[in-house]
Amino acid sequence: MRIVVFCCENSAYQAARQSRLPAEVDLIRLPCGGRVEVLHLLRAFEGGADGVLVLTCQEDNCQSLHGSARARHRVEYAKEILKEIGIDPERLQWHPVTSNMGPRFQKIVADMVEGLKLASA
Amino acid sequence: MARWGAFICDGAGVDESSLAGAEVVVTTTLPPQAGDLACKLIGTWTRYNLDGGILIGAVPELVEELLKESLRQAGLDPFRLVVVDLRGRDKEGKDREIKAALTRARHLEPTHWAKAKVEQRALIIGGGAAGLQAALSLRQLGLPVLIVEKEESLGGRLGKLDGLYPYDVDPQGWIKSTIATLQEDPEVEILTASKPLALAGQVGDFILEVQTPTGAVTRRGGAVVLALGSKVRWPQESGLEPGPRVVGLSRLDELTRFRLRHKKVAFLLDLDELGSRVGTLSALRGALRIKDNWGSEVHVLCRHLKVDGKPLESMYRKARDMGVLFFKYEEFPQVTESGEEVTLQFKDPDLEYMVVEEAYDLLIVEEEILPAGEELMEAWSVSQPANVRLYPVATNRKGIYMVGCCRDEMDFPGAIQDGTVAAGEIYALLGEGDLLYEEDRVKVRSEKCVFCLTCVRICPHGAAEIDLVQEAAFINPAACQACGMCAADCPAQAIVYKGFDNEGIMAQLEMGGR
Amino acid sequence: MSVTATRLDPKFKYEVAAHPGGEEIKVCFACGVCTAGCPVSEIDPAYNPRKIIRMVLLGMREEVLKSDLLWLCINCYTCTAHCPQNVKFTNVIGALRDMAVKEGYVHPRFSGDVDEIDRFMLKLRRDMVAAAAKEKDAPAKADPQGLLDQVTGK
Amino acid sequence: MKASALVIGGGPAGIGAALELAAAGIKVYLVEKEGAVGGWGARYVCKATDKCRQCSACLIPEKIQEVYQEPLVEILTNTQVVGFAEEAGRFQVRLQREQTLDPALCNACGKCLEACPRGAVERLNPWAVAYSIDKEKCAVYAGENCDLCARACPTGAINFQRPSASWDVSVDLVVAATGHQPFDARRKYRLGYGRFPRVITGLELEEALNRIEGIDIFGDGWKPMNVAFIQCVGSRDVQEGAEYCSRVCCKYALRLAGLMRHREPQTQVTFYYMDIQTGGKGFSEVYQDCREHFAFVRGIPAKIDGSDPLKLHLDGVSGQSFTTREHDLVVLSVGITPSPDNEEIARLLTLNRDEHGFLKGREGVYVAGTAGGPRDISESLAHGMETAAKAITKLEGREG
Repeated sequence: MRIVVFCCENSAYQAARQSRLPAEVDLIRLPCGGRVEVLHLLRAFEGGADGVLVLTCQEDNCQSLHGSARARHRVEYAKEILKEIGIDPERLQWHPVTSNMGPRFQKIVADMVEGLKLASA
Repeated sequence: MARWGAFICDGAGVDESSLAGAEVVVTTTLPPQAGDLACKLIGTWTRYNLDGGILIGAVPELVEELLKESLRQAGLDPFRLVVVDLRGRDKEGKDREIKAALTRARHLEPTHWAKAKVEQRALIIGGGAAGLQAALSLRQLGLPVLIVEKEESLGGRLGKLDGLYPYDVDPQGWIKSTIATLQEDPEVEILTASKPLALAGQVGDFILEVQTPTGAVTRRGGAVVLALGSKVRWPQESGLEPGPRVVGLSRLDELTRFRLRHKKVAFLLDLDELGSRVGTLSALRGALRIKDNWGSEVHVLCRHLKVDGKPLESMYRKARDMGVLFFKYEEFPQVTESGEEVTLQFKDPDLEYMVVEEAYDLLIVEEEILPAGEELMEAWSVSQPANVRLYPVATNRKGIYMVGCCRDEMDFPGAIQDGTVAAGEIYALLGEGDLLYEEDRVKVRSEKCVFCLTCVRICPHGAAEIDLVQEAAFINPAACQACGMCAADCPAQAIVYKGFDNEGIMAQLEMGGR
Repeated sequence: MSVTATRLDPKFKYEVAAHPGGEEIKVCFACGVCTAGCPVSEIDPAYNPRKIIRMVLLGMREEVLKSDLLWLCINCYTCTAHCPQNVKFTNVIGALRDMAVKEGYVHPRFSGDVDEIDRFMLKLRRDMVAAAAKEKDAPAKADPQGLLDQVTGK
Repeated sequence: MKASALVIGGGPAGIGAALELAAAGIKVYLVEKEGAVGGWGARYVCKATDKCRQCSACLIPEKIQEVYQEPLVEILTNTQVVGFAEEAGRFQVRLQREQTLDPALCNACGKCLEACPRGAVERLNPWAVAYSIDKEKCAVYAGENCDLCARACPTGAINFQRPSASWDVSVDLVVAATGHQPFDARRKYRLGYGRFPRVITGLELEEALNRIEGIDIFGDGWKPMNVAFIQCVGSRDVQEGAEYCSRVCCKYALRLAGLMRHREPQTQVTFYYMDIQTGGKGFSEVYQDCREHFAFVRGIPAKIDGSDPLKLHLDGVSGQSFTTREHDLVVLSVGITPSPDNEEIARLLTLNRDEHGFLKGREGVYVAGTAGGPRDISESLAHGMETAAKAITKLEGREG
C-alpha cells in the first residue's frame, strides 16, 4: 500500500515531523497548499498511490491568504474526475492540520490506512 | 553528471546501503553540533567540488537555514542543499524518504541572489496615535518619514479627547509633545488636509501620489504604514434615535466640557453583544468624569463589562467605589422618551429578574467602532485578515504594515505598541539600505505566457505584474513570498517555481510507485 | 414585582457605606459567590445576599429594611470568606439591622430577640455536639432530631 | 550595529524580542532555564474547529524554527542568570549552565528515554532539539547511584559528572521575558482541585487535548459529556491579590469548549462567569458561536461536592437563588499570576515590581510578555517585538 501526502511546509509538514509515520507514507513537501495541482493529484494515483492526502493550513490561517482554500477546491475537482474514471473519490482527501497538531496528522493518516484496508478487504 | 554528496548525521540510524543506486560521491558522518556541522559541510563540499548536497539527520531542519546561510557566506549555492528529516520513520520509510530527497535534488537548479537599493524612507498614511508613534520611532532609528493626514491637524481621534486615562502616560499630553517633536524635525514631511491617491511600486520602492490642498505631489518610500484609524456607526438596529437626551458615546468628551449638570445619566453599552473594551473604557472615563463634575447618579447598563486587563479593572473598581451602578441586562431594555426624560425598563438578573424602571435625563449609547479606509485597502490590494501569521502589523504585501484602530479595536497602549512594532519591522527591512532577495526563484517563461492575467489576479502578495516590454507577466522577486500559487494556476504552465517545479514533484510521485 | 425610579433612594448606598461594617458594599460586582456558599440560602432560597446587596445599591431602602430576610443571617461569615472583592456581607447585614432598628422598621426588642435566639442556638448546638461527642467512636449516623429530644429533655 | 543583548526567557515574548533584535543586527543571547525554548505556549493545543480560532498556538513552532535559524541568536538552554552588574551603560552578566545533558551533543535519538526506569528523561515539547532531565523524578538528584541514561547515550551527551559551566557576557541591553505562573487552583480549596480528580484546570485540559485526538482526557477511555467551565479562578479576586482580569481565560475557555464540541458533538458545556471578555480581533465571532451551543450562567460556584457526578453550589440567577448543578467534569479557568521567580529576578536586575508582583522595566532593562502582566500568546509575541523595537530605538539614539 502507498499513501502520498502532500504537505504544506508551514503546517502539516511540521506536524508530520512530530509523528510516527507508517512505512506506506510518502511525504511531498510543498511551499504552500496553493502549489498543488490537479495534475499532481492524478499523477499520484497513476504512479500507484492507493490514497492521496492533501494536508494544509486552516483555510483562514493560510500565509498566502487563499492557498489552503485553493488546495481544497482542487481536491474537490480531482474527486469529480476520480469518480468519472471509476476510482473511489474517498481515496483522495483534504484536511487542515496546523503545525502543532502531530496527533491529528497521525490520526488522519491512520484513518486513511484503515479505510484503504477496509476497501481492499 | 552532477556530483552530489550525501551527509549523514550521527544518530540518524541510516546505513549507507540506503544510498545505493544514487549518483552519490561522498558519504560522511557529521557531528551533531550546528557550528561544526557547517564547517564540515563546507569543507567536504569544496574538497570534492560538489554540485549539491543531501543532509540526512534526526533533527536537522531547525538548523537548515543556519547551514544555508553558512553556505552562502562560503560562496556556495545554499539552494542546492536538500535536508531530509528522518524522525518518526521506520527502516522502509527512511529508505523512501532518502530516495525522494535524491529525486528532488536531481531537479534542483541554482538560484541567484540579487541586491537592490531601497528608498530609506517610510510613507505613513494617517496621523493618529499609531501613525505618530511609528513616525517617532522611525525618526529615532534614523529613517526619514512622510505623514499624510486627511484632517487639518495631526492627532486623530484621541487628539480630540481629554484626560482621565488609566495609563502611565497621558495620551493627550503625549500626542501634543509628539506632534511638536515631529514638526520641528526637518526629516519629517507632514502633509495635512491631504488624501492619498495612488500607490505604485513594490517593497523597497513605493511611489505614492498624494492630493494636497495645493495640488498633487509624488513621494517615494521603501515601506508604507497604514494608520487609517476608525469610524463610528450609530446602532440603528436598536431603534434608538440620537437627540438632545440620547447621544453617542463618541460625543461624550464635548458634552462633559459643558456644565450641564444632568441629575441622572445612563450609559447603554454592548448593544449587539459585540461591545468593545474601547467603548467600556470611554464609558468608565465618562462615568467618572460625570460623577466628579456634576455629582450625578450614574448607571451603566451592559451585557458584559469588557475590563480585560489591569488598567480597565482598576477604573471599574474606582467607578464602583464612587457609587456608579452597573447593571447586566440580558434582554435589550425598553426605551421610552418623553419630554425631559428617557425611561429605561429592564430586567435585572441580580434582582432575580425584577423589572427595574428608571428615568434618566441623559442616555449615552455605545456606537459600533469600524475600521476606516477600506476603499484604500481594496484599491491597493492590501488586507490583514484574521490570520495569526500576519499578527501584529504585517499585511499580505511585503513592506506594507497596518497599525492602530484600522486593524483591530484598540486602546492607546495598543496603538503605541503597533506603531513601535511597525517601526522596528521597517528598520529591519530598510535599515541596511538594500534588500536581498532570490532573483529567479519564480520565473515566467515569456514565450509561453499568453497574457491571461491569472497570476496577477490570484497572487496573494501583489507580486505579479505585467511587463509590457517583454509582453509577459513578471513576478517581482522582491515582493514574491514564494507560495507557488501562480505556478499552480498558470493555464499555460508558463511559470516555473525552482525547487517546486512540476518535473521535480512528478519525479517524486513516480519514484515511490511499484 | 417591579421597581420604579420614583421609589428609589440613591443616597441609601452611601448611608450604608458610611455605617460601620458597610464600607465595602459599593465594590460588589455581583459574582454570586456569597449566595452560592450561604447555608441559609440553601435552606431558604428566598434569602439571597447578592440580591440584598443589589437592592441596597439600587436604593430600595424600604424593601430592604422592612424585609424579614434581613434577620435570617446566622453570622457564619461564609460569604465574607468567599467574597473575591472583600465585601464583608455579614457586617453589611449588621449595619442594615442597626439601620432598620434606628429608622423604626422593627422594634428594638425584636432585634434583641434575634440576638437571644442566636445565643440560644449556639448553646443548643454546643449541647447537641456534646451529646453526640459521647458516642464519637461509634459508627452510628448522627440523628439531630434524637439529639434535640435528648438535650431538651423530651 | 555591533551591539549585543541578553534576553531572559524563551517563551513567545522572549523569542519575539530576540528575533526583532537580531533583525536589527544585534547579537542576542537567549537564555532559557528549562531544557527547551517555547514556554507555556508550546504546551497549548490548536483550537481550530472547522475554522481557525486564532488562538496563536501554531505560532510557537514557527517562531521556534525562526529563532533557531537566526544566526545572530545564541540559544542557551538549561541556563540561568546568576550575576549582574552595571557599568557605564553596559551590563556584565554571569550565566550559569547546567551541563548534565549537553544539548549540543544530544540528537534526540531516544535511547536515554528507553533506558530510564523512572521516566525522568523527557522531551519538553515536540520542537525541543534535546531531551531534558526532570530533577524531581531522576534518581541521581535523589542521591542514588544511577547512570543508565548516560550509558545508553551514543553521543556522550549525558554525563552526571560534568560540572555546570559559568561565564560572563557583556551586553548593551537586557530583556526580561521570564513569564508567569498559572494560578494555583488548590488555593481555592472549596472548588476541590487537587482533591477530586475530575476537577481540572484549563491548562491541564489544553495539554490533554494536545496529546490526543479526541476527548479522552484521562487516557482511560472515559468521555466527559457534561462539562462545566468556571471562569475567573484566581482573577478579579482581591483576596488572592489579583483584582485584575487575566485577559486570557475567557478566550482559552471558550475556544477549548468549542474544540471539545468539535471533537465530540454530544458534549454539553456550561460556563459559570461574571463577564465574558470578548476583546480582540475575531473573538466576538467565537463567543457568538459559543452562545448558540453552550449554556451561560452568570454566577460563580462557591463550592463543589466530590460526588459522582460533581455537584456545584451556586447562585444561578435563574429566578431562584440557591441552586445546585451536576457536571461530570469541571474545568477551572485559572488566571495568570506573577512568576514566583519575580522577586529574585527583580533583586538581581534591580527592577521594581507593581502592586501585584509583575515586573516593571527601567533604563536598559526591559520587561516583555507575561513577566509584566497578563497577555496571551500573540500579545506576548507582539509585546516582545515592541520591547525590542523600543530598545533598538534607545540604542540608536545613544549612538547617533
